[in-house]
Amino acid sequence: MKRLYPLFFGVLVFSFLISLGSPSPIYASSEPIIIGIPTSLYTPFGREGVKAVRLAVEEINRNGGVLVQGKRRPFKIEVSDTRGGEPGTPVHDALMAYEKLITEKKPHAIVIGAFRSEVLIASMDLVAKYRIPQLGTIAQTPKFQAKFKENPKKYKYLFRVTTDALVPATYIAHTLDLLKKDYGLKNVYFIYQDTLWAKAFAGLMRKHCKNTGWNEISFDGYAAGASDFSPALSKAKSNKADAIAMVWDVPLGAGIFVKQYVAMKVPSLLIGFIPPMGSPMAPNTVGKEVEYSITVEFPVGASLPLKKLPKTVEFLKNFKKKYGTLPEPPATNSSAYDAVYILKEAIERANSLDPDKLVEALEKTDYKGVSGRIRFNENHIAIFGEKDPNETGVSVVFQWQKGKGGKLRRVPVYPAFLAEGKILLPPWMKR
Amino acid sequence: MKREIKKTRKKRLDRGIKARSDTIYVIASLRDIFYLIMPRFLPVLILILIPLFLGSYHKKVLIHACIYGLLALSWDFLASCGLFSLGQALFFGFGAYVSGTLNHYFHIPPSFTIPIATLGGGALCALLLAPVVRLRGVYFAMITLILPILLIKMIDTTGIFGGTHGISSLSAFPHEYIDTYLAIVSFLFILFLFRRVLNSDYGLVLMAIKDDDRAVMSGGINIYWRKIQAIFIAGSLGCFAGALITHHYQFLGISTFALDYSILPIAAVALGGQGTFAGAALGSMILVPLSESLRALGGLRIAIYCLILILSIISLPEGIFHFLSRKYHQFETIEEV
Amino acid sequence: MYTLIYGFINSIILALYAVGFSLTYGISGIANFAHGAFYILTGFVAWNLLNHAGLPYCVSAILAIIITAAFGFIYYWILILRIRGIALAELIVTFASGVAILEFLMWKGFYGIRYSLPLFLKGGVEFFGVGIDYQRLFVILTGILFVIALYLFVHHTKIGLAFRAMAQNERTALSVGIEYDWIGSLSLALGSALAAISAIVILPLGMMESTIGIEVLIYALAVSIIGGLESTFGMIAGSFIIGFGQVLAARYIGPKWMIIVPLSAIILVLAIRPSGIFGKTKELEERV
Amino acid sequence: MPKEHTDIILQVEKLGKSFGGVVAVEEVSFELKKGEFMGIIGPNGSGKTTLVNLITGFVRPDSGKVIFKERDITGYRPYRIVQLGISRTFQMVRLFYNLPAYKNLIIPLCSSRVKRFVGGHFGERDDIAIDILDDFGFERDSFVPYKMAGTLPHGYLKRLDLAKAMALRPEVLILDELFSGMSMSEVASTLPLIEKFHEEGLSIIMIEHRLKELFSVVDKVLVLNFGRKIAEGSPDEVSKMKEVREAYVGIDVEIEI
Repeated sequence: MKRLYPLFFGVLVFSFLISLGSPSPIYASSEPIIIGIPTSLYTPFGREGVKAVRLAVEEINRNGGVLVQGKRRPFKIEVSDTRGGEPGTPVHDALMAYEKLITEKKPHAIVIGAFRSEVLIASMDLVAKYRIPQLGTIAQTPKFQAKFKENPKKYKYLFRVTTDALVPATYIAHTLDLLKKDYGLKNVYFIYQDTLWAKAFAGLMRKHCKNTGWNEISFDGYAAGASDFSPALSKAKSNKADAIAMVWDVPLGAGIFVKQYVAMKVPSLLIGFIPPMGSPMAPNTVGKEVEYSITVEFPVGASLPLKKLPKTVEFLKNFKKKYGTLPEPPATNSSAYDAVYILKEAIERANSLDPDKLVEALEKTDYKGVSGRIRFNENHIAIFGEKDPNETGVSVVFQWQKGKGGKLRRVPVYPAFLAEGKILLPPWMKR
Repeated sequence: MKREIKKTRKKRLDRGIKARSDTIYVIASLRDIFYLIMPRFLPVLILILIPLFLGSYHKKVLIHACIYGLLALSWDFLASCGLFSLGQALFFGFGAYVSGTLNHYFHIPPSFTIPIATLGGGALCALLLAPVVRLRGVYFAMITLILPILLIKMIDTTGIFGGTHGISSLSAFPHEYIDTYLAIVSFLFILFLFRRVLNSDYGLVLMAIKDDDRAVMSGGINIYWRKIQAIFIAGSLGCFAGALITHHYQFLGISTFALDYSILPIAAVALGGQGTFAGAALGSMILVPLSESLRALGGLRIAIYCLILILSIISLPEGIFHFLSRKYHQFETIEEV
Repeated sequence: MYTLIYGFINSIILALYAVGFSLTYGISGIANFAHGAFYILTGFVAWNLLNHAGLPYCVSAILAIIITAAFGFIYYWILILRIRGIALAELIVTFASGVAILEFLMWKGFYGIRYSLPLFLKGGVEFFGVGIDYQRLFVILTGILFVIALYLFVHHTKIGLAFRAMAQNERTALSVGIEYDWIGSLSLALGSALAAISAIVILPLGMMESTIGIEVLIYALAVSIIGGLESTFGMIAGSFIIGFGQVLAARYIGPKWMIIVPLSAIILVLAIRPSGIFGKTKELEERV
Repeated sequence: MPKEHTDIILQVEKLGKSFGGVVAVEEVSFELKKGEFMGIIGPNGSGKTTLVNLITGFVRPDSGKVIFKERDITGYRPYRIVQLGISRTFQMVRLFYNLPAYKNLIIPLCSSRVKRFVGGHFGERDDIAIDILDDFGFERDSFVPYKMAGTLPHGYLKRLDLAKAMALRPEVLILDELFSGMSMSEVASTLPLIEKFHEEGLSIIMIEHRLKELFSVVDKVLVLNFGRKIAEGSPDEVSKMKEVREAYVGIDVEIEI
């Protein structure tokens, strides 16, 4: 036992040292412009997002930083982990992390923000209280708008650079139209992760399909933590679903689903928002069966370089150069990347760091970034559409197809102005 | 010729003042009074005064310290009658949900929801765990560990009580200081109350149950009933903490059942020392600010509590409090043998 | 038919979760709350061996199992030994170390699509129109083998008998010269080995993530609570109750209600028979 | 008819218990009249202690009945039985060694049974405890009652255990080898106490190896061997029985009393 005393006190001392190690709050706000990133580093969203922000900040600093009141000031990043990975971790803890970051690091602005919707909702009051502009890029819950509408003056500091769930849903819906038109598929089975945004996503697809004469087999919500999809898959199989439209962002469940889908040899086309299918390394993790599966990526530039949007190619090239790998979906890192530039421009336009001035400038944002042209609507949400990347932010739908030499690659198929190929129907579905 | 080997050993003696002040019930001098009062009075004074000098963030830290302190106390109370729980989060969550839902669906003000949550929640816990008291410690631990996690999953999947998103914008306390002082005062009150109970006959019986249940039974005492009472008391304490935090953050979510609320109190008790409630209190007062200052480590924090927990159990089983009180009451001399 | 097959698979998986835990407890009375952590740790080790050390799959899998077993063994000698017999301390130390491992993995970012073990064998077969992949067949096979092997081991090998003696009555076992710590550490090693094997068989079905550790632990506990600790048969029964219950619930009430099954089952069992359906009441009740 | 029933206080019918196939107690039945002093003797492992455990509820019987004052108390939990008025001492004393001697009595004094006799409000119990201990040779003015139980000699511990049992004001007192490990003088000082209780009308069951002391006080003796009752009767007739002697020393010799 005695031998352990030094070890024990060692740990205590060590931890105290770390606590001392964290820089003192007062002087932090002098020279550089602080960007606070309170998010869950545990998830790809957070991890990849932070990487993207780093990239942007380095570029900006390399080019002389931000011009404000005649001075060129660099950006500085302060990350703090809210560990909001899974529902198990306390929201209070996340809020404490938020508040500690705000009060001690004194950031001029926050990017990326919370991962879990409830943390976002709970943190809105906090952000409003401390009057710090926040450019969120992850959490997407309809409740955000709802709460924002309650009191726009109070919550004016909150912006969201990325799209809400409904836009990509329309993308999928229209892709389904193509399938119907070109190949005459008619039975669709909906399965979604039982969270608000995913439900809204799926609901929109469902509505669209009703109107366009698809024949709905079923509309099932699964718990985000579900670990067995055999019920759904067998249902789809027995009812001869042509397409399985799925919305799921938690890698765990999605991965299990995909693997089971492959294993049970379900003769239906997978379509929807399914990160494991969208990921660049899908052929390794899932297997060659990813071929023909169709996934939407929002916003563009998350992980798929698009020839028709050079910016995405460039961004992902730099990203790969810096970090060795492409970003790992599900992530909205192009938005995070844009967010920094939007912030820069806003600061320069406002020519001050005063929150209220900054907010006014942000509201006037009109920026052509990786994810398209970003402007905010009256709810401070970036406007996304599917017409023209020079008008709004855009997303992309792509399909895994065999390229030359039998190598699987992701081919953009929708919308037309991004498409590099046509949707192919798997041979085992031809009739 | 044989060699002389000098052996030494540590010898501990009570300080004269200690001996005086606990055997003779006449306080001899002002010094004695201070000797007796200070260890109790000083922390109280500090805790009462400190919020006046703190910013809102550090005030929150203090509140958390008190909340975890309350949980640690309730854990220690259970442990003192041989019930080892791994799920203070169960109590915490019950309290949070009772008060939160009452407030949200029936618009009852906090001044009522908190007492209701305290008693009702406690009763609920007692009812739920009553069957387990007949089983050995590990069973109780298993059940208390598993229930909160299952409840998280249930609310998460079925979406009752606001589901994953929880319920936000509950009614708050009228003034910022109220919840701070509510936390602090209740924490101190419970601390001294429990220490008092421990010395009373009731406490004696509880401790005896932990030592040797058969002997207690042969003393004609219904140990199961006593244990259920203990669960009720500890449970309502945990529920109180939960209700308090819910109204403090005006937010209710499944995370109130989170594992943190189970592990931290235990860590606090292990650090401070089990059996004397002061240990639990001290532990939480050390551990929570420490953990806040460890945020730089991000997710690794919890891992570090666990490390502290394990090491303190193995290397310092008696806990810091015993250690300090020994230093306070006794002096050591090295004597030859 | 579907329900039958998948209920069966589901139950076997649960049984695999629980077997290591209940075995360790049955032998040495150590409730190893780090069980789930060991389980997922195996996955982590295997993945690293596979993708970073670049070993072939089977090698890394076997290595991972061995490493985990060794870990369990050492874990006993380093930690448990010091607090053996103090119920409270055992409880807290195992639990805390489990959480520590999980949080550490989480901190290492053990989450996401990257982390998944390949299937042993792609594809699957059809049983009465219900598709089952080979992996799940493997799972079933392992589960059945475990039960048989354990039975033989415990009843027909010297050390197995020693284990049983230990489980029956520690004092007597000591007096006939069975080393207490030796058996304890072996039991822990065996428990973690079982956890590891289950992990290697089950994890390829999906992605890996550190929170699975807790998932495994609670299911192991739920099974033992419902079936009754210390009785292998009870454990199996418990896992079948939950397993089929979940599949039925998913099928007829709706997928989101699966989780209600273990919860309500536990509460029911507590109300009716606290020591579990097949629990040996005499041993578990307060020694009246 | 009813008259006889009323003066039978404890009745044991065909009580049986076996541990994993080993029969510990088999079909033992006896009756204890009010104010009667019964002794139970038998060689080691003849199931005496098990019988006590069965009666006091510490072990659940497989078969048979225990009837206390015309009330079937079979399978009651120990504390219920104690509360009804059967209290016992242990062969291996069960005390709280890290408490002062008198604090050990607080626990029985907290029992709901005692509340009926003495109020025992807060603080009062200490005085009551010390009063009781005074009768058991822990002089109130000496340090003895305040010493840690762990530091007391064995004889005192046995008496403390007895005091614990008596603090409950029982109607039936069961003494499980009270004298084992006591010195002659200690026995000599304790025996009168028990006789006093007996004269006060307390019915007592006493398990003992020291036949001499036992036979000198009891009204009737029950002899167990291999869990079976082999004899019952007054001391002198029992001591003459053949099988009893065989049971004790294996051969037929005179047990001198």
